[in-house]
Amino acid sequence: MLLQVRDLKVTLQDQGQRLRAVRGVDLDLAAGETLCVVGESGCGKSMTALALMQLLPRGAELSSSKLQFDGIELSKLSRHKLSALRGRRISMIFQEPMTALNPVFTIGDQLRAVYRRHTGVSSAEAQARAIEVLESVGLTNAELRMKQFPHQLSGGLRQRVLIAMALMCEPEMIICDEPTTALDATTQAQILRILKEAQSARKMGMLFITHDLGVVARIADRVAVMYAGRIVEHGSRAAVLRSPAHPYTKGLIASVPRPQDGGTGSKRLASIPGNVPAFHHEDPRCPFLSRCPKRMSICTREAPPVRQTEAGQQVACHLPLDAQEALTA
Amino acid sequence: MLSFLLKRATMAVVVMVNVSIICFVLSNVAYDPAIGIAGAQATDEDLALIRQTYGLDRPLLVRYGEYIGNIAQGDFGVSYLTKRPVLDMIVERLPVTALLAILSMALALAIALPLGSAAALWPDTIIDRLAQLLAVAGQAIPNFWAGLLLIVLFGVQLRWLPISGSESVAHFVLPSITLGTFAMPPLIRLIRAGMIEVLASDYIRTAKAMGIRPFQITFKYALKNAVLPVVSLSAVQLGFMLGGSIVVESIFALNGVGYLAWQSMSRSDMPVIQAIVLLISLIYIVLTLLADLLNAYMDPRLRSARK
Amino acid sequence: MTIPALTTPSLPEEETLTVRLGFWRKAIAHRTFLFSGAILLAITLVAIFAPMLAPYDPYAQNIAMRLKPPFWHDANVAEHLLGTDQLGRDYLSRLIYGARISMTIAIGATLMSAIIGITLGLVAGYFGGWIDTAISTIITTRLSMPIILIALAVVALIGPSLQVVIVVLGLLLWDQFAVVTRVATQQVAARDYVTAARVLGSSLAHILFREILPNIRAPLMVVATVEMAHAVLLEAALSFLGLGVQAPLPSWGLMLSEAKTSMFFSPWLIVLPGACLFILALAINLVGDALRDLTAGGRG
Amino acid sequence: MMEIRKFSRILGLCAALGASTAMAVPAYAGPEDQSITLGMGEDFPTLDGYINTARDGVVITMHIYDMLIYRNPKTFEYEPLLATSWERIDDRTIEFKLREGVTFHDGSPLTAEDVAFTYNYWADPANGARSQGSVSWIERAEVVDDYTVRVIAKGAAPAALEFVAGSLPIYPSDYFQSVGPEEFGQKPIGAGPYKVESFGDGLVKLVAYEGYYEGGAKRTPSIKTINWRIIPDTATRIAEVISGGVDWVWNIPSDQVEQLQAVPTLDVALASTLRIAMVALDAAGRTGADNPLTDVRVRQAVNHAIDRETIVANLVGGDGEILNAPCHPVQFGCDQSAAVIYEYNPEKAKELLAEAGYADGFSLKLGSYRDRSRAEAVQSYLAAIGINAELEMLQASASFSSWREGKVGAWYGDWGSFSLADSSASLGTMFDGSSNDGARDETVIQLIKEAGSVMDPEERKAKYAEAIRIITEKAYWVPMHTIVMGYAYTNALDFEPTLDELPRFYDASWK
Amino acid sequence: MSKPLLEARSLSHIYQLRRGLLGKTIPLRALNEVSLNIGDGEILGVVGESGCGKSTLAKILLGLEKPTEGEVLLNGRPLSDYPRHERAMAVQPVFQDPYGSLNPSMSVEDLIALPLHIHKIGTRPERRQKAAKMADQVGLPRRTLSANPSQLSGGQRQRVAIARALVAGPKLVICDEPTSALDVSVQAQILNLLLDLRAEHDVAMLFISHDLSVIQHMADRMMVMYLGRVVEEGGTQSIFANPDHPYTLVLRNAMFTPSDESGVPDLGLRGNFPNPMDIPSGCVFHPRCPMARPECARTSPALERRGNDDRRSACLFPLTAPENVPA
Repeated sequence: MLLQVRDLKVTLQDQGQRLRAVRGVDLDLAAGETLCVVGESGCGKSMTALALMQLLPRGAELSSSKLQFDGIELSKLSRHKLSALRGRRISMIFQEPMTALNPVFTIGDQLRAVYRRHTGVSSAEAQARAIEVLESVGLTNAELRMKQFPHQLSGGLRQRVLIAMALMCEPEMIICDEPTTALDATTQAQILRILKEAQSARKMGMLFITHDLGVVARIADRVAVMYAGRIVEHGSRAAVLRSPAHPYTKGLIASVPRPQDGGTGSKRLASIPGNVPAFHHEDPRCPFLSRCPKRMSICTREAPPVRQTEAGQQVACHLPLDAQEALTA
Repeated sequence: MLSFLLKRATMAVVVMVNVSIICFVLSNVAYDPAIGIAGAQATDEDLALIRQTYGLDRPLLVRYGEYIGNIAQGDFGVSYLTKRPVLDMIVERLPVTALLAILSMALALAIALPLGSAAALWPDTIIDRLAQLLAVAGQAIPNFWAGLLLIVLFGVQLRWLPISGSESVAHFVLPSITLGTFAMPPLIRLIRAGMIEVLASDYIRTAKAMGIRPFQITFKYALKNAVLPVVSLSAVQLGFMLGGSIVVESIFALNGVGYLAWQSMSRSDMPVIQAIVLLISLIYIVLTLLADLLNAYMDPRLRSARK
Repeated sequence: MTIPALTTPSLPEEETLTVRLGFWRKAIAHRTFLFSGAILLAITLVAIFAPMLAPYDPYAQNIAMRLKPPFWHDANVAEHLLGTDQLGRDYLSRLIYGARISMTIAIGATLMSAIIGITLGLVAGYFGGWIDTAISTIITTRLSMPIILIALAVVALIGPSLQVVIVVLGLLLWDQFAVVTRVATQQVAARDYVTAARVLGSSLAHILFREILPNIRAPLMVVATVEMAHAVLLEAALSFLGLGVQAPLPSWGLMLSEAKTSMFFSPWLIVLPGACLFILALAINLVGDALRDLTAGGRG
Repeated sequence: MMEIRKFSRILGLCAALGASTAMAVPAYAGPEDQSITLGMGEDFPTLDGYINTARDGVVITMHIYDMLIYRNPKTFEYEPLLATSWERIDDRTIEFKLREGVTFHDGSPLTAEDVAFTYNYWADPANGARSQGSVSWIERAEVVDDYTVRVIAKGAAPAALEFVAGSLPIYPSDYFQSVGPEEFGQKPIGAGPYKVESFGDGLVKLVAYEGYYEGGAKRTPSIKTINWRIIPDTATRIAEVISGGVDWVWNIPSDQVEQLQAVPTLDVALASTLRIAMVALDAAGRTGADNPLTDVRVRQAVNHAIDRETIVANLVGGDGEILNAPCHPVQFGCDQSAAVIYEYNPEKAKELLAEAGYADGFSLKLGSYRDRSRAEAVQSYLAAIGINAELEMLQASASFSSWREGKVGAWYGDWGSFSLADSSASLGTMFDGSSNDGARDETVIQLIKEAGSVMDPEERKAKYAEAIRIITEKAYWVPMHTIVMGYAYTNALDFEPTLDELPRFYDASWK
Repeated sequence: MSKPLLEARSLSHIYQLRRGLLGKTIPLRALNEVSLNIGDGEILGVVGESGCGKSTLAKILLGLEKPTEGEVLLNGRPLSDYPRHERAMAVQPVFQDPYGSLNPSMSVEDLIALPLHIHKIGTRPERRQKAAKMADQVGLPRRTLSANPSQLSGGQRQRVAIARALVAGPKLVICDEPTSALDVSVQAQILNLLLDLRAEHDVAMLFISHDLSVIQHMADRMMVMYLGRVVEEGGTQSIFANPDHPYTLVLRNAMFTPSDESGVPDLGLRGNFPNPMDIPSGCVFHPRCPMARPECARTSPALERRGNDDRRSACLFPLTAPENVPA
């Protein structure tokens, strides 16, 4: 198992109050496998990713019973060892390509610097390596691109450069925090192809954070649905998408506009009323309690048990498993 | 890049014309130059004679045209008092003021750069508190009061430093400390805010995610971005200090342009005053232009995409 | 295990409203704001009630009682707490009346420069194009001319007095207002709610004063405090150079200038007025900094 | 890595700044190399003795140039200097026998031709001698032989010798004509004990002239170099003398002199001088034909309003004394008893004002320079009777010209009479109808003209007494007090202040 | 179809960008002969990627900018000769960014009543009452009326924006990416709301979005835009069933929905997004078009009916043409 995370908790300073962004998350990722963590804004998915890389903002507290990458306990690593690991064995790319590259240095400078930091080779060798990786992510005339500055490239091109930067040292795992959210649909498709090809070529583990269920359907091997700091359901893609068990997952899938086979019939989407709560205190109960149409009195008293469904996914909900039926629109 | 230069150059010319108009009005309309030229024992006939010979009765526009013509050839007129060409008087004293401004600026930067950056690197620590306090206090200290206190303390009681005159560098220590406290606060504030903003930026987070060493992140990746705005602010501050030198030079009896301005002020020696104002405005414009050039050079976004 | 109260109400329809602390509720909790605000308030009160507070008439001379030291010196005089100046006038009374002069100038000059600067900034920021270029040229012209030099030249010509100093500073300190307003107006004018107002066909006045101005109040408050402190120090500098407020008015800057010759043996004569200037300017600057925090860098 | 280099460059700069403080020994040596540094107040546009007639100008002229005769500061008797002897041929002519072997600083010999050229050149008003009074009496000067020269006055010139001794330095004719007046003022050549090594940037460097002749009234100087530093700001000058930056300062306000006494390294002196202080009033109406001061009752009210005893006792100090006549008692013809005396009586002052129609007072501009405390004291006495005086404190020359240009209604100034012990230099120059004269009273002007052109001393005294009576009766002035000159200098210096307010550094020496 | 509510006739718009020496200007053609018409109560969808000119179109239809060529007719009369307030009453906007579309210094009630206040419709109490009614219709709880926008969630703010747009009873609402900045679950609420309001107030909508699935869900008819041109236009369902223009096909393939788990498709798009400054010759899409043929580079196809029903497309070789449909 490439990555094992048990009971990950992240608490942020929010105007003097302690906001609990991540409230006990377990994750597993095997080499060559793509795990998608899906959830709406404010559910703590990005915080989870940043916690793995220990890049939390100032004032944030991290705690976990296990945070192991290839057997190494990440939370115990020294600053120096951690920075040696980042970019070499675990890489990360972010959502906003427009601001993710240093505006006053050329693409070449920034790529070479990452490679030389981890391998210590000469800049000529680093240059060759950079061009090789840039071409592998679909960048034509890589030589010219190396001399250019970030502001001279489009959003799609910059994201390709960032992917190249992440792949410079052939990492074993790559964390992608909504890399295509800010891009157009067509560019998104191209970027996702590059990522999948790169992953299969290198047997890389990929932790892919997104809010778009459509993307999950296309690239995920396994899916974890996150809500208000907790994973409410996780399992294989087919299981979670085709036979969602948790009411939130059902509601989420139902609210995505999708091609209606019929005419302009009942176009109403099933929507989940209310909005996402913020948790400032420990609360082991089901996070979806305040908005769940299927709420029972037990939900308001006890933490939901984690159970496995026939389709094979784990779900944290008090609802009896056999009472599943598709949530009608 | 060229069109940017052209645009700034036209702006500079227009500004200089405005300044010259204001100076002309100041020295010819709000004040009767005839009295200035005639001096003490002028009788009314003398004044009329002078207005005649100097053509002061011609329409304003003609006189302004002539005034600009003279300035173009470097003739800034003659001082009412010493009857010497104003330009020579100013040029004689420029080195003193220039040295004072540069030393004060160096002092301000020498404190603001390290302190500002440190305050950003270790927020909410003692250094951060100190930096903010220094910025706020520095802005609140009346610099002429500071000058007097420095004279009493270092000049008279401790006798470490000479009090007035401009012979050796030592004579410039107290004045540049006084003028330096004038320029330092905005610099500290800007560097601290700039550094904080840069350190919280996405590209710094990318660098950390890629494992770049913290030292290189701070001094190479972050500093180069944070320093950009400091360049233009320093140019502006240097320009302001030329104005601020008036107070400091009169306290420390430094025979600079500022002190000359103050002396001419009390004697209403208008040609000198207007020449000094013109000169300081010109220096300010040139400095800001240079700062823009330096910025454009250092910041690739400006260098290529300059509209 | 007891289950802590839910942070969110139980009924789904109940939509939470994030509690918005009023500006003043947040301000009270801000330590520096309280501290510096109190000092500023105290100085303002002293300025307003100067006649009641001052033990003596600040202009009354008593040449026999010259240069008496303040209470902490051994040779002090009981009836003059802070001693007397070169002409035997009570120093405490003069300092108290000095507060009145400094506050009048600070508020007067800042008000004037605010009106000029904000109008220019609004017009330049909203209309852009050649109007913006023209106003920017005016701003640059003002910035290129050193304030002290121009103030001195104008005062030297018109003749120094309190009113002249206020008008001159008012006409010279508007540049920061214009620059900040212009940039803020440009940012706010690009926001959708201004576009929506324009689509509605609302009048220019409505857009400028109802859509834009209320939303750039925060940065302007910060600039106002900085310029107020600037005005206080500038008046003192002008008076120190003899071209500001004229004798026998007790402006702190003038008192400093008058005490210059006897500063070696009666140092309190320059320490006290200077300290008052410093405290007033510091208090105003600290209020400015606090405002900057409270309005989250002027966006709040 | 460019940033690191820039960083170190800045740090290097402030290290240099710090290091330079260590070698902060003042640039000027003191007793070791027989040099002295003076902290003087007035700025010199030129070193030409005929143009630079302000107080400091007269002092420096005495060091750079020599006159024909020398007035002894204690006895006020005339002693030989460039001229070994002189005699009055008739009412209008004086013949001087010159000393032989005297050379100018450039080595050229001083002959009768130089003396004649100098007198004839400056006698012509067109050449712009600053104080016309000192030269207007000269008709012409003739060379009798190489070492004899005759000076012919336009009329009887009783005070001629005063002017010859005090205000007429002798210039080298060839050098003066070759460089022209402006250039001469910047690089002067004289025959005095010191020659000018450099002049500019707020410093005049004088070096003792080795070829200075013996036997004249001026001793060969024991102090070899004078660093004449111009520091206009009084506070800075005081700071410099306390900190040892300069060795000698004067023009120190009296209350500071008392406190400077406490400084162990300094000697102080409050020496009385020929200088008289007054509040001149614009009786002639130069600031506006109908201004209140044109009314004699208003002027008398002003006289009654000011408490001169308190001001003298507290703000003048030393042996300063009250004056009732517009001249210094020591000066010939200055009869204080002829003056009408106004005692301090604010009530009477208010009555007079009401009588003149100014019951609720009026406002005027009060110009002043030397001592701010005294000026503010007068301001508040005037305020007490309803006169709102707007005080305009300026530098000496600026304040003096604003009185002459009629910009101020009242001027609390002072007048040193070029240290000449004759009323013609005080009464004569302040009421002669020139721009100094705020009254322009025809009878007074006539009286003064006559007193200045008659030889008989008794007759001159009578005329001056009559002038004093009219001036004080019409209250053209408020004669205030004599000025006491405050000196402060390092106690290692042997220096004696003189009544004529002309410090002689060639007489001073290091102990 | 009766006279269309809004008709735009071959709108073109050129921005003059100042560039190069002495401010020589280069024309940027943002819109190129775009025509459209919207009937009463009809929702016309406009879809296209960033830089395709859809926002410029919105600005012109809202009357914020005058088109360089072409004209906009409202109920047959040119927009330009409507008096300002009359035009304002007819056409209202809903913008994308919930945080930028509401004046933070106003209360929700004042915001909703703003159009009435600006045009002095009714007395103050009447306006408040109308605003309250409108707030109910958009599903805002009563106590939010006195709240300040900063206290509301993204979804609630868009409801306020919609209420403001409808309070004056406009005939047409131009929605520029109204739900792009919202989470999927909140987006669903807003889309449902818009559909309900369309039915209730019979108000027409121009619905602009880059998300094809939203357009498919909302629009009766739709237009696909590329580089300032309309490349395909017609009934939404028929275009979705079998698109004519290759770009529409690429867009549909790039639309990912949870029900389709067929992996990441190769769109076959060549090169990158063209530089709007130098427009490719012939059909503007030809350099990137997977089905491009030599003629495409030469002739630029007009937007016209090419084959079946009321669809128009701008492609020489429309996909539904007989020779293209495999047997």
